[in-house]
Amino acid sequence: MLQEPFSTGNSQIHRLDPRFKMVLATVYAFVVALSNSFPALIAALIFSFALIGLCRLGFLEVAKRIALVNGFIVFLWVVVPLTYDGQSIYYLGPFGVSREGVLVSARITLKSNAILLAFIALIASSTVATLGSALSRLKIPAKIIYLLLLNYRYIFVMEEEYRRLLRSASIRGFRPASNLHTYKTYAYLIGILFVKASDRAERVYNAMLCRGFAGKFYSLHEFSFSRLDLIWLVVMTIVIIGLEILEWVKIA
Amino acid sequence: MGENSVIIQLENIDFSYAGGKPVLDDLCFTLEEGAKLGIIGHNGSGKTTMLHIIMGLLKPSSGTIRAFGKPIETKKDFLDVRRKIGFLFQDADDQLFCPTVLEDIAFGPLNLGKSPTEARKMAMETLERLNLKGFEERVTHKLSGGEKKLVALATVLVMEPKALLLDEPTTGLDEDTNIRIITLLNSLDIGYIIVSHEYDFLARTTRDIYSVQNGQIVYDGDSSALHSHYHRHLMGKFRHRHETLSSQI
Amino acid sequence: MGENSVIIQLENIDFSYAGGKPVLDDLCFTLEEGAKLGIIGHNGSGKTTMLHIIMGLLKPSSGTIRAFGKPIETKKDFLDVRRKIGFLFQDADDQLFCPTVLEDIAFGPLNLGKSPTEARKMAMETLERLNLKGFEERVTHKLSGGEKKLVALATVLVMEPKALLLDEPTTGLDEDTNIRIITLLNSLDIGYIIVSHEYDFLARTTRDIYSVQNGQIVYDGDSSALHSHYHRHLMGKFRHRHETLSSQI
Amino acid sequence: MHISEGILSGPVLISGIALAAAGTAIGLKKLDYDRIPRAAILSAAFFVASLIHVPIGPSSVHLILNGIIGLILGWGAFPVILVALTLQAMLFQFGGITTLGVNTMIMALPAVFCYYLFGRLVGKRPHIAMPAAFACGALSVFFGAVMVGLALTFTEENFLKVSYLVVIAHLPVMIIEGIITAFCVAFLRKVQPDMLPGYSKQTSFTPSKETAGD
Ligand SMILES: Nc1ncnc2c1ncn2[C@@H]1O[C@H](COP(=O)(O)OP(=O)(O)OP(=O)(O)O)[C@@H](O)[C@H]1O
Ligand SMILES: Nc1ncnc2c1ncn2[C@@H]1O[C@H](COP(=O)(O)OP(=O)(O)OP(=O)(O)O)[C@@H](O)[C@H]1O
Ligand SMILES: [Mg+2]
Ligand SMILES: [Mg+2]
Repeated sequence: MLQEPFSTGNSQIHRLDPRFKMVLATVYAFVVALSNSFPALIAALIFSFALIGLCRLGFLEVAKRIALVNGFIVFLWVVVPLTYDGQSIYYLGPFGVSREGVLVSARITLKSNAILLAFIALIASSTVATLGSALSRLKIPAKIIYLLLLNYRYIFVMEEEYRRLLRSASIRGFRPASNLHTYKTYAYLIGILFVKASDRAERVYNAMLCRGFAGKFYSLHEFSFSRLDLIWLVVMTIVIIGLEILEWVKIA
Repeated sequence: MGENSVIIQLENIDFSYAGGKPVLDDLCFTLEEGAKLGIIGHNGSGKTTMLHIIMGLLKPSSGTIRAFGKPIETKKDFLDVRRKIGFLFQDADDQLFCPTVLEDIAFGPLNLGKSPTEARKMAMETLERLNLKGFEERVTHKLSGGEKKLVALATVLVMEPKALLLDEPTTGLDEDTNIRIITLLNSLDIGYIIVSHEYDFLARTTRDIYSVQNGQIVYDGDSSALHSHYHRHLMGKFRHRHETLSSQI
Repeated sequence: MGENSVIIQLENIDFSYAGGKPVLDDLCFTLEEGAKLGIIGHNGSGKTTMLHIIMGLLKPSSGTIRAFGKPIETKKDFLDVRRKIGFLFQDADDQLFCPTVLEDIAFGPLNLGKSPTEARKMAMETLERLNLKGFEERVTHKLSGGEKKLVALATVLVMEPKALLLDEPTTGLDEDTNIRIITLLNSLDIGYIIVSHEYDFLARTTRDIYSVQNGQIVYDGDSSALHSHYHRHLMGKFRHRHETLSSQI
Repeated sequence: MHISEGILSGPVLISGIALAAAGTAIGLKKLDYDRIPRAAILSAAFFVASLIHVPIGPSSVHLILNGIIGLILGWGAFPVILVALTLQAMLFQFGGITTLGVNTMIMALPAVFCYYLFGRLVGKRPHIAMPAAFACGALSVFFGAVMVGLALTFTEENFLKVSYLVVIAHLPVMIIEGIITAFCVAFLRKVQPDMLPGYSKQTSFTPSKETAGD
């Protein structure tokens, strides 16, 4: 079952205005993504860890997410140092391990994890429902927001439906293997899922009509910008300026 | 409004789904203000279809629909009907499409042009009325089946409808939720039509029972004469006549 | 196999859903070969849960399951049980996912390693047996509720199970389909367990009736003494005692 | 099929955002308000289906399905994929914020492209439709992998070899996606042909009475 394990909590960060958190996370992610100097990246990673610490999230759950996302990073470490042009610092048989390749991989690892941790702290600490209504206050088109919220709502229904179908297959002796029968079965399961989704969409739309829906979405939510938000605005501004200084010091 | 003023009147309605045989055939039906009616009928007899036609979700191939005294023809007329008549769907999952309970209940009032503050207030009042206080921030998809049904009912009642249409409101619900719904329906001062397969439920919530047969709706009797329960008796020990509603049983 | 050989035996089964209170509590139950049992019980009493435990879809927190004489523990054991015991879901829509009826019925035999020709032959035979000839190229998704139920039954019977578990096989079905299912079940020579809320249906298809109460299963009596129907009577006109099974009704 | 945060360069990220925004704008324009629930609920089905792992040899891959979503939604694939990726980021932290544009392009552009290439063909007779559906599923993954490669190479020329590896690694997935898309199209042709493009013009393949009327 899908869960949002980080969204429950009552830390400072959990209490920030979700609109503000979203803007912060985005700006911070871009700043880190566009930085290249090691001092800046290391500082960013430390700051991201601090954010996670402030959120007081379950260590295991965070570790699991980090491990999952670092799969591609491992692939890069295997491939990039061997294929990157540059000065070889070590030889693995005929292949040279390039210094530049190692540096690029290291940079990517730092950036990737710093952004991921900040994302967990700032975004995953709110539910999708909250984020959706916050987005609507950030001038994101209403159609996108309703796509997001309705999608989110029916993921759970669809997942339940899929699990029941899969159960029916397994009761009739279905065991997945690498063969055509398996692929065909999955294709049918996906097909019926789409057909059921389409049928349900019609019913949901009818339900919306019955409640006076006339082609316009309204939002109920009101958010308020508190003093805590203000403090964090100052903190984050200082951090971002700090990161930029570290980034430019290298060039100077 | 006058005594016994007519809320909905279907006159000579014909309907068939594309490529299918007729589902409704010259159906006539009247719902008066405050009337509490039950409708039973076999699977596929056209009960849901009839409710959808009243709400303007399906278009009859012939016949007229009158609501509150005037014929309903244009899209605008139906928008108007939908604001005054609440419709409870068979599957509550289809009806609850917002992330949280409060947003779901406020969706209707917002569409009626209420301000967010007003809509929120109306939603809270409705929750209180249905004994659902404390539910406002609950996530809809995490509610139990019975809770979903009650919240769906709240999304309908918040619009202050003049009448309700309920399509199988109790299938799959347990006894407790059943009793809550019965109590609630009995406390309403508006009329309603309930489609259900459960005689027992109809007997406890409605006064007159109709059935849909061969595309038409026919009066079946006063619900007070009906009751049902499982009972056992050895043949011949207790004398009672088994007067059933249809000849098949 | 010997006379009265045991097909399924549940011993001291405990079960609760994550974070919920116990659903099954020290439940013991035996299904013998050829036995035809009915199970009744309130909504949420744990009937579906019990069937899912037998099929290995849920894992009890303690207790042992024995099938065909030996304890069932590993995944492989359950795969074996699933081949020998047919399970009909409460909702036929959950059970059917192939485009056409024929493919849906042939799905099980194909999983058992039959060749496509053989599987098709078995499917055709099963269709014939259930009086569903001519359905093979129908689109499953577009069948009526009753037809879907019969096809779901066909997908189970084609696997030639040694026993059947049927979870509310008749809810939402009309009288005609009901009678078809009753006739069919009576013609089977394998044993089965039927979970149903309908006494009448159980009385016509099973011999012994059990009920699930407080997480346990108890013998309720011989089904021949039971019958149920909707009936009407004016109070006091016909004398009959209303002996109900539980005090709540 | 997505690129994590921290890998791509500024110009690539920005181009991705600009192009994805343009595609999404076109998609939204073609999606009237009364089609939003349909797109959203199909998108939920797409989200759930793309979590399915299918076995391949000793390992397993999860499905991408952008080919089939392109066939069903056309340009609507852009907003639907954008939203699905946003949700994946929010729920599992796959992908991310800065890469949202690029990742949307990686999946949605091939989807729309394949919709134009094969949309008409999947409604034709089986011996045309089935190979077309296979090609649609396989090529939408192939083009996606090529887009990943392009994004990497534009970031850093030295990533060229990595890009080749990415494309090669996707070859088995392509075949599986092709097979699954073909069967899925076969399913929809029988069960709900009006979900596929070009259906209204081409009804010859459904002789059954249920669908002949409309
Ligand atoms: N969307 C549809 N397209 C084609 N036929 C339909 C559609 N919906 C319903 N039908 C058919 O129309 C008839 C009436 O259906 P309807 O849903 O109104 O029955 P109902 O009385 O509500 O049944 P139930 O008690 O099972 O809910 C049935 O024969 C059904 O198969
Ligand atoms: N997936 C689940 N997660 C948590 N609790 C569940 C789940 N499924 C069922 N339950 C709970 O377990 C109890 C037993 O449910 P079960 O479905 O076995 O009852 P049942 O006897 O089959 O009822 P019904 O007659 O309504 O089908 C109920 O209280 C139900 O709310
Ligand atoms: Mg109905
Ligand atoms: Mg049950």
